Amino acid sequence: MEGLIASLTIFVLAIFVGFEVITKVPPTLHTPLMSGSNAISGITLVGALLSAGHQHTLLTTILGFVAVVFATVNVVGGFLVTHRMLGMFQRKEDR
Amino acid sequence: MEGLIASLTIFVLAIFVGFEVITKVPPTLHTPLMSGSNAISGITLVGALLSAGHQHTLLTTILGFVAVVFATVNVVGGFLVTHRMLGMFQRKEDR
Amino acid sequence: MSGALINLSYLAASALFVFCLKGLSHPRTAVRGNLLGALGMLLAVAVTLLDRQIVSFEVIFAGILFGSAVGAAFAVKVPMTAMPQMVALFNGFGGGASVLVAGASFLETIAAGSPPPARFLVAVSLTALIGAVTFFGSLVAFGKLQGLITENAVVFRGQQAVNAAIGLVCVVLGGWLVTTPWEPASYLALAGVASVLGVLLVIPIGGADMPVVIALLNSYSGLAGAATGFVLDNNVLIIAGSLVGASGIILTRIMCIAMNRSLGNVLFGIGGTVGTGPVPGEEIYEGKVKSASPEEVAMLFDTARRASIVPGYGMAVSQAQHAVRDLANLLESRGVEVEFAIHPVAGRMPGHMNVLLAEANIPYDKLKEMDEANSGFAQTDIALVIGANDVVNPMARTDPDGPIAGMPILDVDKARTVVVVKRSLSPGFAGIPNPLFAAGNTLMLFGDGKKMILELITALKEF
Amino acid sequence: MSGALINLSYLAASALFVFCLKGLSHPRTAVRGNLLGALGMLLAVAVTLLDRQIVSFEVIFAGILFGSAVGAAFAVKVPMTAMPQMVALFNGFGGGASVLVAGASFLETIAAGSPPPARFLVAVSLTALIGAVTFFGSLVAFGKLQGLITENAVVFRGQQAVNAAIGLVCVVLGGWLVTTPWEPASYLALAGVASVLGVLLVIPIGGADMPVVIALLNSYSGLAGAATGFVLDNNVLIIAGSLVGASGIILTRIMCIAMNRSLGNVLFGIGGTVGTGPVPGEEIYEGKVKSASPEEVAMLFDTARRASIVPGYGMAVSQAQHAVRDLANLLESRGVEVEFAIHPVAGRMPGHMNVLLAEANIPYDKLKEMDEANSGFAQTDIALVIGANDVVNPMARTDPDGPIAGMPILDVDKARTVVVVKRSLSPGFAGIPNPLFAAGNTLMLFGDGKKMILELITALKEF
Ligand SMILES: NC(=O)c1ccc[n+]([C@@H]2O[C@H](COP(=O)([O-])OP(=O)(O)OC[C@H]3O[C@@H](n4cnc5c(N)ncnc54)[C@H](OP(=O)(O)O)[C@@H]3O)[C@@H](O)[C@H]2O)c1
Ligand SMILES: NC(=O)c1ccc[n+]([C@@H]2O[C@H](COP(=O)([O-])OP(=O)(O)OC[C@H]3O[C@@H](n4cnc5c(N)ncnc54)[C@H](OP(=O)(O)O)[C@@H]3O)[C@@H](O)[C@H]2O)c1
Repeated sequence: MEGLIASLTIFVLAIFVGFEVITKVPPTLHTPLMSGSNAISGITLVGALLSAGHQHTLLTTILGFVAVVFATVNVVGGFLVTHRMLGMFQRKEDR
Repeated sequence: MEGLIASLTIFVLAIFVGFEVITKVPPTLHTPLMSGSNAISGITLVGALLSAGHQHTLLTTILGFVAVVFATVNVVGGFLVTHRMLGMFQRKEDR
Repeated sequence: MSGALINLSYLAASALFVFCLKGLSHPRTAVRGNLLGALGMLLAVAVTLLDRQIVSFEVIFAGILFGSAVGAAFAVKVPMTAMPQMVALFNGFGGGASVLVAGASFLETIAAGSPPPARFLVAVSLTALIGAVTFFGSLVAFGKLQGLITENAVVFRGQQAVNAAIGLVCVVLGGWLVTTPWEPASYLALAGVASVLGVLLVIPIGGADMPVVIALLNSYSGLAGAATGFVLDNNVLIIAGSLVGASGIILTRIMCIAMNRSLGNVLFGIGGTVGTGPVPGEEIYEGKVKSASPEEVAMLFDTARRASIVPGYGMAVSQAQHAVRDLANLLESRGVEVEFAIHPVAGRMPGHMNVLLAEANIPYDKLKEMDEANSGFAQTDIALVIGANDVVNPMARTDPDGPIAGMPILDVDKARTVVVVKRSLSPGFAGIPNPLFAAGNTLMLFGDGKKMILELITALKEF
Repeated sequence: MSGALINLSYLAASALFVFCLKGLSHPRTAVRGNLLGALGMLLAVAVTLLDRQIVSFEVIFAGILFGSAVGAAFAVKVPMTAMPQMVALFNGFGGGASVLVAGASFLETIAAGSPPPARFLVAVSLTALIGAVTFFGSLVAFGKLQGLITENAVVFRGQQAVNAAIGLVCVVLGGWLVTTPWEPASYLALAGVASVLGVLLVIPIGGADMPVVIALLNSYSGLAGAATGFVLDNNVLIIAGSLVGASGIILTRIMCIAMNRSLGNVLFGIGGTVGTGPVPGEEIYEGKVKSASPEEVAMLFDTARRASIVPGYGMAVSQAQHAVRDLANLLESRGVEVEFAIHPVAGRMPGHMNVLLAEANIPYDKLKEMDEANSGFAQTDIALVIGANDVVNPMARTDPDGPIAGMPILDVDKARTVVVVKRSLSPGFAGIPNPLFAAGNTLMLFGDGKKMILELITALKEF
């Protein structure tokens, strides 16, 4: 139970942080924000690893494998695409 | 150990929230902010209660008592004084 | 102790994610922010891998390699104009991952025999539900935006009722899973039904509303991640999940406000009926539409002192951003003051136009947001509308019960002359005619956006 | 389960604290915010009390009653002008409480016999250290501001060295406490030495720098609270503590920036030497100072179209805010445009002037911040400086190595005429003469702030 409460507390605080930080993002960067935060959501990869790790049955291994693939696509793809987009804004900076 | 990490996580997140929220406070309200946040720091009262609670020895009881008094002064005084200050700004609102 | 070390790294990763989002608050710091985010992810993953010296290490590794390859391929290939569906796709993968994760750990726990705690089961069913809805919802959204399935809203009578019913079934199945944890079928059933729900929830929504849906699904996948975190009792999952959840919800609100529609309305209201083919606008256009040639428009520009360019979804479709950049530079070299007026929901996702114009190297101080732009139109000689329609549709002000009623628009009609570049008189996403095209000071330049801009440039050069 | 309920209430309380601070981001929401904070505190305390049906319940209750009485009495009595020392005092109590808490729980644990975990001991010693420093530091700050002990900096040679040594001793004692937990003396020793440190750290700092010190100590007490939270493994303590810690640090930075001094410099640099009696300004003032009577000043105002009032610490000392309000209203009734120019560090704590003027019911849109005010002085006929000195001292611009060198100031000297109300030519907190008083366009109106303003009003009414 204790553990759950701690998790809950962390959840609430994280929500606060999220709202405060994200409301500061200007419209110009909303698309990168969308893909970027999306990439972050790929954190489920860690979950995937943790559970693929134990591998009791073949089934769970397969599930784990597919999960890892999916999550990695999300992460790598997300951050790369965001980087591409931001790169464009960046070039603007320099000129 | 686990517990400590959780506490640490909560600490870090709370610091983030604090910075984000407080940087939004306008200069006009810095004095109330000071006294208000000070009142919040009186939360040690809870700590005081928790430890005064068990009372093994007379000494700890006394310590606990004094702690409670101190903390309560901080809390009640802080919030009241802040309220007084803010009340003034409020009146401004209405006119 | 190693355990503590790992958790510390998770904490560091979480902090990095926060800094990532903080970085996105300004173009100057954005790139660094994004890198920090990636770093955090790398840290979290690496630590997790180190944490588990395990048989299936190869499996995991194979998975990561394969996934990275696919992800990178997508990311490098996708044209800027296809961002919305790209995000949708990635988002779907995220959701999918969490369903599988929850499933795997559920199967394991029951395989281990020990009766799992209720909290675990609740979180598992939540993850299954949200994850599956996200996965299939996102795929449908992707399909619609990519044109694999009809952009149009697929609506049938009693749709809401059906969805409600299915939702109920999901709840029941969830209850079953929690109460009879030794029954793997329960999980499969739940995930399956949730998938159906995901599809049904999104098909009734018109293609142009997809961005809202995506943002929403994005926040779902975040929440799914957080739920997974509760399952595995893992803080970095909880934190990252909540951050994503928050951002998704905020973006959704922003879009809805910019379109002046309630979220409910987007999800199962008018949102369903828009885009279902153009409403005949004969009586409005009837003989009032003046069409012009690139040469005539070029002549206009020759005398103009101040021009403002209003891009819309059409610019994205026709990939006209580079041509537009050249036009702008040419005009400025002729001493015409040029600025870009960006409507918050121009295009198909928030900041869509900004990204395209940034791609074309247009300095972002030239991009004016709606309010600033509107205050300038009165002093503008030519408002050049490129593939925008709804965001410049005066009906938003005049017709109180149209689909875009009350949506704040760019008042291009205040400019001395309005030039609209589009291929036909067919409506935009809202599916309504646009009186602007018939206005006295409007000239239509019919044709593909990019083609027309290029012809305009050549025409200008000819003087 | 009850345990969970309690923790949930703690979570709710934490959320309420966050909303409290969010509320403070605008005067309109501030009062509600503060109430939410109080509510959160009430919740946390009530829950804790319910949690423990215990013998010493009466003791606790007595403590709370007594404490509330004292706190309320202070809060209602204190004049707005005494805010800084009030905050200092309360802050001290907070710190004191946490020392005692940590002490009590330390004694209990060792009384219980079970060897406490290292983490507990570390946190305990941290709490003892920070708490004691906060307690005595704040008391000294209070004493200085209240005038119970000399406002001046008490400096002796090798001070830093001594402090450093004592700090070292604290660390050693902390180590002792952690390594030999069965020894109560260790705690007493640590707390004792820390107290000495607290005193020594603050006495070398000049009275006018106290606000910085208070803000800093405030953040310490927050951190002490957080540390207590680590000791008792209590989240609401950790969260509230960190919030306070953050706010204190931010306020400190703001003040230092506004005074253009580094924190280090405030804590043990020039900070020590300022306020140590006036530097003779003869050569500057020599025969150049023009003194005026209220009547003459009244005449000036009669022809003025735009006046700006610059309040400073002196207004607080002389409680002149209500008189100033009346003056402003009178002038406006005569068609003079009046505004107030507020320097960020005017007075003795951030926002000090704002609070006083708010107390006098001056609408806050009349209060201009420095930059806005400075852009206006050139068009100002009369700048009326009331008990301000350093914040209008041109030396900040001219003399590159004076104590306030580079501190951004209010450029009142740009106004057509400057009227300075103060009792003498004695310097302000920075202890340096002010060329402004000898400037060609400056008139001195010598006397107590309130008295002079009232005479000015009567003089004005006489025409
Ligand atoms: N940005 C967001 O986040 C977001 C989210 C959800 C919904 N929406 C909605 O999307 C709409 C965006 O408004 P908008 O004005 O940007 O776009 P729009 O109203 O959808 O109109 C786009 C116009 O571009 C024209 N077009 C299409 N392809 C073209 C091409 N190759 N060359 C030239 N013109 C072309 C089309 O007319 P022709 O077919 O005649 O060429 C169409 O009328 C708004 O209604 C908004 O509510 C936006
Ligand atoms: N606000 C903050 O947060 C903060 C924090 C730390 C330090 N400080 C420092 O405090 C200073 C504030 O500047 P300031 O100009 O407001 O105040 P100041 O420079 O301290 O000058 C106050 C002036 O008020 C006059 N005065 C005192 N009592 C008076 C009375 N009863 N009637 C009329 N005049 C009276 C004094 O001159 P007479 O004795 O001749 O009357 C004194 O010169 C700055 O140097 C700032 O750095 C402020």
